[in-house]
Amino acid sequence: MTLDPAGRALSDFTVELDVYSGPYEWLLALILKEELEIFEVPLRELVGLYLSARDPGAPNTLERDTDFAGSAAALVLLKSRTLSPLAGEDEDEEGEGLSPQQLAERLTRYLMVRRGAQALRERFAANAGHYPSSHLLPPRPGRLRIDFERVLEAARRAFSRQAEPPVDHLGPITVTLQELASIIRTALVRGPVPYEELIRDMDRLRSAVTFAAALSLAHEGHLRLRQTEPLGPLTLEPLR
Amino acid sequence: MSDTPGDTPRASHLIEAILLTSSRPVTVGALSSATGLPEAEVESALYDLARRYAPGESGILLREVAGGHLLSTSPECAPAVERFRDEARPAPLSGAAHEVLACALYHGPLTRSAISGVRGVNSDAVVRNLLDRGLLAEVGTDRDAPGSPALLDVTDDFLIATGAASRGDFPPLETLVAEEELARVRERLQVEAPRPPEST
Amino acid sequence: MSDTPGDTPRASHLIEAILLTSSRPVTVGALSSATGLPEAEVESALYDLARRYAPGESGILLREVAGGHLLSTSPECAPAVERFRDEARPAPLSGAAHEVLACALYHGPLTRSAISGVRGVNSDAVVRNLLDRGLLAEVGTDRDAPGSPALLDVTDDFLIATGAASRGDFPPLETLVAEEELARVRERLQVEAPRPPEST
Repeated sequence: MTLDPAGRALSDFTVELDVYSGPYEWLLALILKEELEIFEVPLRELVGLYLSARDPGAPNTLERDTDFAGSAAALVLLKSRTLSPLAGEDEDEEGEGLSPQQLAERLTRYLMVRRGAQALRERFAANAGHYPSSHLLPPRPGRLRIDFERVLEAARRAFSRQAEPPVDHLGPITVTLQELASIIRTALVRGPVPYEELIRDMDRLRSAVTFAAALSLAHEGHLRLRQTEPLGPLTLEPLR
Repeated sequence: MSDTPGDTPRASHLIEAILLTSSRPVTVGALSSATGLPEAEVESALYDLARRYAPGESGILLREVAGGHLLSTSPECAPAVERFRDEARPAPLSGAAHEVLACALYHGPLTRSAISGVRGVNSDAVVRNLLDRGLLAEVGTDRDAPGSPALLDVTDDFLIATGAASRGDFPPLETLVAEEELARVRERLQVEAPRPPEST
Repeated sequence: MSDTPGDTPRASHLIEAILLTSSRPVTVGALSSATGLPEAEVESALYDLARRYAPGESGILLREVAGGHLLSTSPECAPAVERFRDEARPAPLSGAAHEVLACALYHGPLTRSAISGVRGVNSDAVVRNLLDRGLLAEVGTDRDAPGSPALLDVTDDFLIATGAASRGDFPPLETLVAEEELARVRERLQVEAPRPPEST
């Protein structure tokens, strides 16, 4: 397992697990494509691998941690979805009957896009801080047209956003890690807590963020994530 | 600047960059505080720049006006600049720009941070672009807020561009958005009551 | 002084002045039309200006982006400009946003559901944010798909923000992943080696 300190976010992180060995991002892609059963992936081991490969001094540590926590949270989200599929949710039908060739094609496509995204990240960063001239001449009166209806539409959107909690997708996060970290800490006062119990009454988004919060607390040394067997439940144990 | 000397931009470069992004004259004091350079160094850099942007040397002139320094187009280039102005197609406005304008239209005058607060994202860059384009303007300052930030409002150019005769041409916010949502917006703005769009 | 007094201004001066008044890239065609100069002369003047506004020479850079030419501040001067404006640099995009943009850049124009298909997760919220920031735009509709969904593509603002002269400025997708890596994917999935590429 290697981590290039100056390297791309997570693309150099490789994992060695019983069910899979290879780059982490492929593992992610395989699970997203439902080719690898999420229950077979020992999360504790995965987190352990990540933490032991982690170089806190690397320039992009925060980015890497965020990516890892984000993708790990997405895994938990998938797990909860597998446990309780929502009625009416149209699961990808073609996903069932994919041939290995089709799957390889899809994975290849996704991997390329992922690499393309990393290249874009670098380009955006390299081109940040170019500010244009402010010496603009106003267009001749009448040249600029602003659509009246679009202004009204923008008003509707801007002033309605507060009442629109997006929980049906992995969009903007409306709960904070801190908030859920404090819930975990409170729960741990009484001793070890099964992860499933912790998230029992939570929606998908909150349970995913709870996992990210648990990772963060584990990394800070406040708790330990224990999974005794590959298919077994995940337990959070207090350390301090 | 904590860079090695080779990496530190020259004083004249820093000032040149600042002057490109200001459509108003900038004082030596403001240049000094933005660059962290002593005023004497700023003065000397301005002297160098005045030669770089002198008549006959460049289509851009560095002028000293109203107690500050300003880049402007050279008068001899005015006909070409005017033709460009006539021919250029104004850049379309983004979704974010429409939202910022809607904020100012219905809740203006308001500060940059109030706009960002309502939209839930930092909107400084969008505001800057709209100020440059003359669709928003600074109309005063909020003396009650720390640092007395500028208050922004839509301009007559904005009204003309939308084809509206006045703010009153826009329907009241209540007809666009549910009351409970407006209450949340007001909470963020810490305003007691909505201002009718007519009152400019 | 390189001009005889009273004479017509030099081509590079005219172009410099025009570029000062634009916050968007200006095409050679537009410069030619505004200055009344043939395009070849405009190109040659731009070549001179590129040296005048080169990194290390000036705090202002002449960049060739999104099919045109644009003056902008040098990134090394950005901290001073940001202090002067008292504005924070816009927050960088998320990993998901970069993936969506890569989908549009390399596979666009394409629909929202095609983007979600490539990424394996719903991407609508990310798309909305990118539309708002002007980096993606709806450029048409897919008439063959049910409901004629909108087709999305990257914008000129995207090219400006990535410093690209055109879409062709990005490395081809095939070069981003090494063939041996792809071979390993197939191996893991127990797929036979691909047949020699068929004529497409």
